[in-house]
Amino acid sequence: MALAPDTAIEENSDVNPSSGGFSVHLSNFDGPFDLLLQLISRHKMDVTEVALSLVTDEFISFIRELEASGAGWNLDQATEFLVVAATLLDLKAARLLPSGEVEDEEDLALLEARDLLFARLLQYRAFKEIAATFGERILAADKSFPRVVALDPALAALLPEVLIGVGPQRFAAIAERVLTPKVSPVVAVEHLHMPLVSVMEESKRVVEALRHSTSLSFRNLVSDADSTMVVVARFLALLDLYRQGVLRFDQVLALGELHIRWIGSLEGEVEITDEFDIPVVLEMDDSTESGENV
Amino acid sequence: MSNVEVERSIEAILMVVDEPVTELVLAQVLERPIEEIEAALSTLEGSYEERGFVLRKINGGWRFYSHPAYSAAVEKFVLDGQQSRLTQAALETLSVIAYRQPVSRARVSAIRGVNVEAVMKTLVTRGLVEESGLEHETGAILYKTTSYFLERLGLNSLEDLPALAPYLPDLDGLDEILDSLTD
Amino acid sequence: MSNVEVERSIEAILMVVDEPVTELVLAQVLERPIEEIEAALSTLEGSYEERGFVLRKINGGWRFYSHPAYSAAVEKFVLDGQQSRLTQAALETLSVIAYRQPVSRARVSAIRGVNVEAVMKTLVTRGLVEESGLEHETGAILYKTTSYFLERLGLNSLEDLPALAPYLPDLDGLDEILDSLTD
Repeated sequence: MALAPDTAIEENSDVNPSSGGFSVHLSNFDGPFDLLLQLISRHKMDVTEVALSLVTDEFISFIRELEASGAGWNLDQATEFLVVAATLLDLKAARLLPSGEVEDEEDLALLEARDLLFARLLQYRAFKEIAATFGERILAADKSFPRVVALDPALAALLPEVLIGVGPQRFAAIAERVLTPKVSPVVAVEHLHMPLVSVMEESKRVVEALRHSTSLSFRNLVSDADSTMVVVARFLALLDLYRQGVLRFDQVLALGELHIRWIGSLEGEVEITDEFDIPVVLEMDDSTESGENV
Repeated sequence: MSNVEVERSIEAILMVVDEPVTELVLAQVLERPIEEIEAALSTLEGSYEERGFVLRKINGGWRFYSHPAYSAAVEKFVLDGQQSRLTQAALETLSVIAYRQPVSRARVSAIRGVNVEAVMKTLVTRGLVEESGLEHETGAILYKTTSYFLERLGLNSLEDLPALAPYLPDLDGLDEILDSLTD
Repeated sequence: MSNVEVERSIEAILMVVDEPVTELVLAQVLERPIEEIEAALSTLEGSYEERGFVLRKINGGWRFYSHPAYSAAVEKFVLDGQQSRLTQAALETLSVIAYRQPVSRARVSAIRGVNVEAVMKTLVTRGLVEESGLEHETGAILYKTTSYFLERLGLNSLEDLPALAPYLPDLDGLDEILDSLTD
């Protein structure tokens, strides 16, 4: 079970970085660990001996509330919470079942999932406590002001001529570097949200549909397709099946309705190639302007 | 030069500096062994207990600071109060970086359970955190705290960070498990 | 506020304030009668007799100075300790001032992401940077480079500073970003 949230997903562009405001602040918590920790401490329970079912129910209901509040959340926020919720539910389910053999592999897996979740929670709690110390320390340090005085003119007169140590060009290069805003590099992952369509998967659906109806129009065959990619994938699947001689095409008029008739066996495996599903690596085009990265 | 003279000389020097002074520099200038300088600084530090100022070693160097108890009076003079508060999220992220440095953003995210990109940017912009090379295997950018971080926390070095909670599970072991999950 | 508290507050203020401070200003800040301030200053002045520093009223204002008896150590420190070559931090700060002048210290801090107070003092002391009026809205002191700076860089005028690369983001836009971060 993958417990770690997908950390590669980027924030929404409308999030103001100064607010640190990526997190869910609707109920004064900051991420799933924070919520879980709050729920546990509300019941005054030790992290290591938590009555899971109660906390799980509250955790789930919090997620429901967030959802219902209409504030909405984006994919990675939701994922982070759902991963923890799923783990909790799993653990609760395991508790509800009569516990027989402990040596069951699934039991062991659940045990590990729980240990891992609590280990992470303990770690989070430790850093949360340290963060409070940091806040106090910064506050204390801010109350003490350093003595920073300019050198007395009489003493300054003793100093040798100052050496800047670089020429004008190097000086300009330093200015450029310093004046460039410190923006951490980002990896765009928007394209990952487009679901990949597998020709092999679509082939299976096409075969199933044709075996069921014997004859279908292409229009019918793609009527449930939710994207152009699926239409293309099914068309490619048809071409492949045609090559194997398991179907016939009928088209009375050019550009008219295309009918497909199944002539292969009604049972058994149909060989489906994966030649369309092999990833194609394209050379990256570096000539595009990187643009102003503010 | 007597002990008292060393102490007076140090006081005289610290009165004109614009940056913290290390024991080594004082030892060189006064031509005394460093142990003697350390002892003198320690004596001086204690001798200001009933004063409106203190002598502190922060980030490796010594200098005079106003006593925290009288900050209200000083603040009226120091108008440059641009120290805006860090958010809770920023503090938590900063604490993870401080104890795990050098550390990648993904690792910090995994520990905090949320995406920390925006917070990291704030910390970098504020000068509290800086880049520190790349992680060998993944090529991810690593981050560490700055000397300005030590100054803001009033710490002399990273070794002076308070100990993490003693009941914390072995972190290195946990990291390995987490890595195997996130890979 | 007791007499002792008044004395401690004055010490705290004088320890961090660069310019001599008048009794009147101290009286206003601490909200005490001027006679009380004068008495406190007099007590303090006497209390440093065995120290390496002194409290003196010069030109109407009070300020801490190194004790004249230890001037040899102070002079040696200034000559030994201070390098004639600028540090990286000083160079970076100088470059911001050169290209953004006139500019306030707060703005330079925001751009560099660290407190630049000490470095600014050094640059002023070294004669590379000087004050240049006040910012209209905030009243903050503005700084610009001096003719000595041009001389040391081997330039005839500010116009001879090399142009910054064209892909550098528009500076006004940058200011807005920085403002949003420091607000």
